[in-house]
Amino acid sequence: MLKGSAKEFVAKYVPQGENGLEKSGITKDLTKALAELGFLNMCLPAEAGGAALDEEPYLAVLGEFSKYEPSIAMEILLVNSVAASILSKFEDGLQALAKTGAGELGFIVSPPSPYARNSFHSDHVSLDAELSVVLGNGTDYMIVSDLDGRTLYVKDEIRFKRFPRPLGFRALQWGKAEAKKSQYESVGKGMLEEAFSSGMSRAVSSIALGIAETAIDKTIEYTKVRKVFNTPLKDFGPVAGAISRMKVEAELLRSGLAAQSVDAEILRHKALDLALDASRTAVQYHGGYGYFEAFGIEKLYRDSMVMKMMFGGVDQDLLLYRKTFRSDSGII
Amino acid sequence: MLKGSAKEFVAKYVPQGENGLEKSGITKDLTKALAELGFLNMCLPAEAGGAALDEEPYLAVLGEFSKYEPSIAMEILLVNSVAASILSKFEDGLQALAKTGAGELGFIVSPPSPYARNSFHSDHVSLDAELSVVLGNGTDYMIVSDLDGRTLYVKDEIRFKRFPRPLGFRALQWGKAEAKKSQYESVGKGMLEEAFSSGMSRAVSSIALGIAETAIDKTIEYTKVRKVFNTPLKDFGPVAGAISRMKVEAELLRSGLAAQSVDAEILRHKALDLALDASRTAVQYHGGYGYFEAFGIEKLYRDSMVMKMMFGGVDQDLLLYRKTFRSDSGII
Amino acid sequence: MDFKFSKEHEEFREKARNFGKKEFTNDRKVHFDSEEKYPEELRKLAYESGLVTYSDPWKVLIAIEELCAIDPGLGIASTIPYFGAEVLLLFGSDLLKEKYLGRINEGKAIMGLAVTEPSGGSDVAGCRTKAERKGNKYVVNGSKMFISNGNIADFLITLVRTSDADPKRHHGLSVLVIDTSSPGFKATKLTGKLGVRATTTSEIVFENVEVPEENLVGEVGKGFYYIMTFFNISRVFVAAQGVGVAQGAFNRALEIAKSRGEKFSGREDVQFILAEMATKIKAARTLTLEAASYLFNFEPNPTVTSMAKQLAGETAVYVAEKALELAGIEAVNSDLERIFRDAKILEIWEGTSEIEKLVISRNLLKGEAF
Amino acid sequence: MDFKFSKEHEEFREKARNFGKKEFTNDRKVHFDSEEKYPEELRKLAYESGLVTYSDPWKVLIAIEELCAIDPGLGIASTIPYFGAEVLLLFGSDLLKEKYLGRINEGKAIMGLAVTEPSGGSDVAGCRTKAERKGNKYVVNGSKMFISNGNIADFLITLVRTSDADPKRHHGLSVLVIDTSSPGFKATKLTGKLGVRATTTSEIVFENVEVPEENLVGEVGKGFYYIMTFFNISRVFVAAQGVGVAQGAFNRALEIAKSRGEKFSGREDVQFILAEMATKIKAARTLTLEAASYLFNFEPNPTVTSMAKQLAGETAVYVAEKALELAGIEAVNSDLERIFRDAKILEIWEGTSEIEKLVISRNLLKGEAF
Repeated sequence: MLKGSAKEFVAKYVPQGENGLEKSGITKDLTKALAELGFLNMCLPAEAGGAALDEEPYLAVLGEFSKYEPSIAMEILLVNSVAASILSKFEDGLQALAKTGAGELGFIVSPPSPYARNSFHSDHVSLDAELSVVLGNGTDYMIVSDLDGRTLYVKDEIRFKRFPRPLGFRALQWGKAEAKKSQYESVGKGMLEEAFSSGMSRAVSSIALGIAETAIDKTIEYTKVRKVFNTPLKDFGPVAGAISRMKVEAELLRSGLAAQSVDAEILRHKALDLALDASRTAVQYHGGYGYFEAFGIEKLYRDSMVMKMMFGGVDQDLLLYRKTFRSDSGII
Repeated sequence: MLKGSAKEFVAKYVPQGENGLEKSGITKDLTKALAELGFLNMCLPAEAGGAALDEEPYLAVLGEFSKYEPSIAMEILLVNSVAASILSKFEDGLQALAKTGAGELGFIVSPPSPYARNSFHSDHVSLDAELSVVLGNGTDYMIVSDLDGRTLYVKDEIRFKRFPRPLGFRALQWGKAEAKKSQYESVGKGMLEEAFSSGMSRAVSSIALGIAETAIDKTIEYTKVRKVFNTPLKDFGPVAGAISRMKVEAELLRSGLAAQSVDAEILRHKALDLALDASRTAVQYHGGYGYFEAFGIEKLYRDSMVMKMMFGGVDQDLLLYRKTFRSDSGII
Repeated sequence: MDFKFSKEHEEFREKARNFGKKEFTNDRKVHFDSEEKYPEELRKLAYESGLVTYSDPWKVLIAIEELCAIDPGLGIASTIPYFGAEVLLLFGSDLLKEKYLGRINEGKAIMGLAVTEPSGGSDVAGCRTKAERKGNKYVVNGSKMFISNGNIADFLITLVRTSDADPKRHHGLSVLVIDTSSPGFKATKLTGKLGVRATTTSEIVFENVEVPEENLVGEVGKGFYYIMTFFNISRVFVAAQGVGVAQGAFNRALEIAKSRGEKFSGREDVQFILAEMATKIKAARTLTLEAASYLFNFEPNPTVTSMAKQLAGETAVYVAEKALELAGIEAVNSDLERIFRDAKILEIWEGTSEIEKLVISRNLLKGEAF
Repeated sequence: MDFKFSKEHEEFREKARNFGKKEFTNDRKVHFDSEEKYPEELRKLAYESGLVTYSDPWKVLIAIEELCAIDPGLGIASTIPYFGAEVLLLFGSDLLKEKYLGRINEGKAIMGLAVTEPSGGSDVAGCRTKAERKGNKYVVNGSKMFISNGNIADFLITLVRTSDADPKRHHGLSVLVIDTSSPGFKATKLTGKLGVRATTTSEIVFENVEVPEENLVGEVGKGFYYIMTFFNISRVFVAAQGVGVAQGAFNRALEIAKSRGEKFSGREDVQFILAEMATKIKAARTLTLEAASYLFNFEPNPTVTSMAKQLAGETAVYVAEKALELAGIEAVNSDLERIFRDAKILEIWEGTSEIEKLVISRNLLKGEAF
């Protein structure tokens, strides 16, 4: 069970000041602390030592962390939604999953994309692979989808070259990775794609919405006090209008997330768009200040863009189209 | 109580074919029939012979009628939300309201606007007035807001000059009106403004959403069968995408309308925007056919634009801003 | 780089504007819109005033823009009698030019272009109207849809299928000039349009219509190319329609804002809407002029042309909607509501916005500059 | 009407592009961005290559556009050393021109413009930095914020308040040229910018900085007018930055689409995104060139200039976002992600988009043509 709130955790473990965690990154200790408080095994199955919680508290935790530090929300997501959905499928994986939930193992995942510049050579025993983009919280093992769509669990011999300044979620580990004669297991086809598209739509929505709400709330507070032409920014109609419309959208999405009746795919698309709009607008209305890390605003814009790139691209769109027309569409 | 559904009513009373009701208009008989089935007094107070129903069935009726014939939904709205909220405030009005709910009296209302080119001259006894735009279902009496914001109930001597082809809701009576030495009562300040802005936000949302859903559904059906370049329109990504995104929005708004937690003002703004977007897109994807009355599509675009003009203008925006910032904003 | 019109053209613009202000009276605007009738007398007046002359395409463009700003329906109706003329000018034989364009240039005839079919929409290559060669004639059977001027034109530049043999659909198409007085020709006026109701639109049926072989435009089998070439010309003029419509809506919105005084026009949200309208219009206009400049110097740039057409159409619709939003319900029976109804056609005819985007992107992917 | 560059300018464009391709190596792009450092060597190289020359403003504009398309940070950094020069050119005494512009023209000095204040943002007239006349000197106290080149410039064109008397806030302002070597001048480099990290941005404090009276630009009390005049010039060049950034993002998106083959680039949704990007860029570019054409012919049109600046900034941001969306997560560590971070500043500096819209609408309400 959870032994604390996101707010408390962040206050205790996350360095304060200019985009604190972006500089230090998510350390082993921080991951350990997250695990001890129960955030890393919330949704893991009992066989892997998990709490097997419902979706509701999970979404709440993701949403709350994303308000303070989206990178931690993303780490929680990777463990509880990605690792859990893949590794829980077979016995050998359960052990690694349990250790991941306990903060003892870290892993990287290669976000599935038909256009990734990845290469694979494997036989029944071992795997050689090069992955152009991976992210995660450690390099003890790796989850990746090969060119045939098989989801692979790569157990050892992983080399990782870290990107010094990726666009967003900088507290996580981003980089290129290589497997060299690595032991691996093939877990199933299309599982990773499924996890990254519809599988974690509501969880992704919760993170995106958290970022959006933070951007909106900070902008509301700032425009109340910041004056131009001797007038608070909020008293300029277009400023008030743009913020109001976004707040409206956030409230609707919040209500939609609570209602089980609204389609998850739908929520994800709209939440991703809103996060990008709200964070871009936040930078704009914070003016020069918004452009500097110290204000903690520009980071929201970068993180939102990464969310959109990872979960809201043109390929994910096709799934949405299919739902609308109850058949394939959008493809000739 | 209601003695039938919108669908049944439309099938029985509304002329079929090219925008049926637009040509014939809402006749006395049709109003009478609406009243007999209980649609015109749903929300009237019992003192005026009304059914005093809850909001839920009222919204459902408005939504359903707006799918078949928005002008009827608007008539129901004018009686149950406008006339009811004004006339029920005083004894003399209750009688007229009862007759309106029974389909025996028709009235016109002048949508309140600070920029209306209206003129008023009154003493305690009688009123001379010129109104540049009024709409309604008869000219037995008139409800109007004067330049001081007083809501006036004008009882007789009303001259009405009908616009032959107003932009939308053509089955209703639109025109200019004059009062000449008319008897009147002043009912209260700002009541009509209140009715047209937040007072009937959810009801307006329901109509707008009904129009939007009709536009979306008709477009989905059309793009499934219409082929260009030997391919159904729905298989073109941008077509599928635009429709899917609007359907998404409609579902969210539908869920928001059901949830009491979502602010009504918010819903109205978004529903009005969606109706306009969806109906414009519907015309576009129906191509040349959408441009002709016979297809029943262009009408949705006109009606949506009128909804936006009447309920979603820049002045109504200010109310939304105020909610966001919990104080006046958007005004210097 | 020179972004200014010559003095001659500026004077012509003034002339066109004055013509529109004088002749497009409120009565005429309302009458031809509500009656859905073609304003034949305005066509003649515009011709006699020298407003529509193919001696200088810049003048045509200017006239279209100015007249559409005053009333889109009447503006288009007055400038559309020559619709399709460029096909003859570029590809027609001397005989055809003399036989048909002469009467057009004298203002004595109306012409039109018959390409779209009921099943076809934007899909020009899907043309099913058949022309079979029989002796020294073509025998035409089939139907066309949404044909401007269809029921008032003296002749129509018509796309027909002359061969089914080629597996590539856009091969096997040819262009014929068809007299509307030919036996077997039937035009049915379509009524109930959302807007531009002063223009006329028809469904056309060809039933064994005989067309003399000399009415073939250019070569057999090149029809698709001729029509596409024409669209790359006409789209510049349609873009000018869009710019004019948008400007007309803007002018009225600006007037309304001013007339409501500082309390309204001083609001920043109102000002932003005005600024956004004007910026879009300016961008669409400048782009349209650039496309025109290439075209009129015989170096057409289809990518820029499609960009101009798409942007101008979008702008017309956007500005018309925003103008009504600013105006509020007071405009429910006004010039602005008519302009709003007129605007939408600009995203549909002469290539829908979707078709323009495909043209643009396919050129981009081919590496063409823009 | 002529929308084509001269041969000389086309050749110059080629030269600028080649310079950027050669000198803006990947290492340099990454280094100056990640280290947040000013590329002094590139400034010199650009100067020595004749890329930045005020003898022909068209060339400056072309250089900005081309270099920003290759790397916005390096592109702006290489072309910004002259920032503010027009104030001296237009309003400075011969003495000031000689004393300061000479060194600039020889590539030996860097200058900047100090207008924005910590509390002021877009509100130029809210200037609080005070200059008190004492004998034949001004004594300056106050602070400036977000000043480009602030910590590397040899001197700054500085807006100061010389009088509090007038109730109209924009009166009582003047412009001084202030040497950064003056005692009491302190510039603190601000770090941690989202983008354009190869440019440098500072907070500046003036503590009893003494400025000789001859360093007054033009007349006392006309500072607001001078700065506004300057913005109407500089915004054209900032618009060119936006066009360049957008084009750079588009070029990369197009390459990515092509490299993924027909399965990706053949998708209509992908094609629409490309078409929409390109159309926006084309419109912004043409509008920018129009604004430039008026300006360079000494007939500036502030309305069109503000439209160009606003549209170009919006386009840069839009295209950068859409390019990343097309590219997907593969671009998390790439040229495109850097361009995305760089783009946002174009909606903020030299007048936010909001300020541009107000300028536009106020001109429109005054009845100015566009």
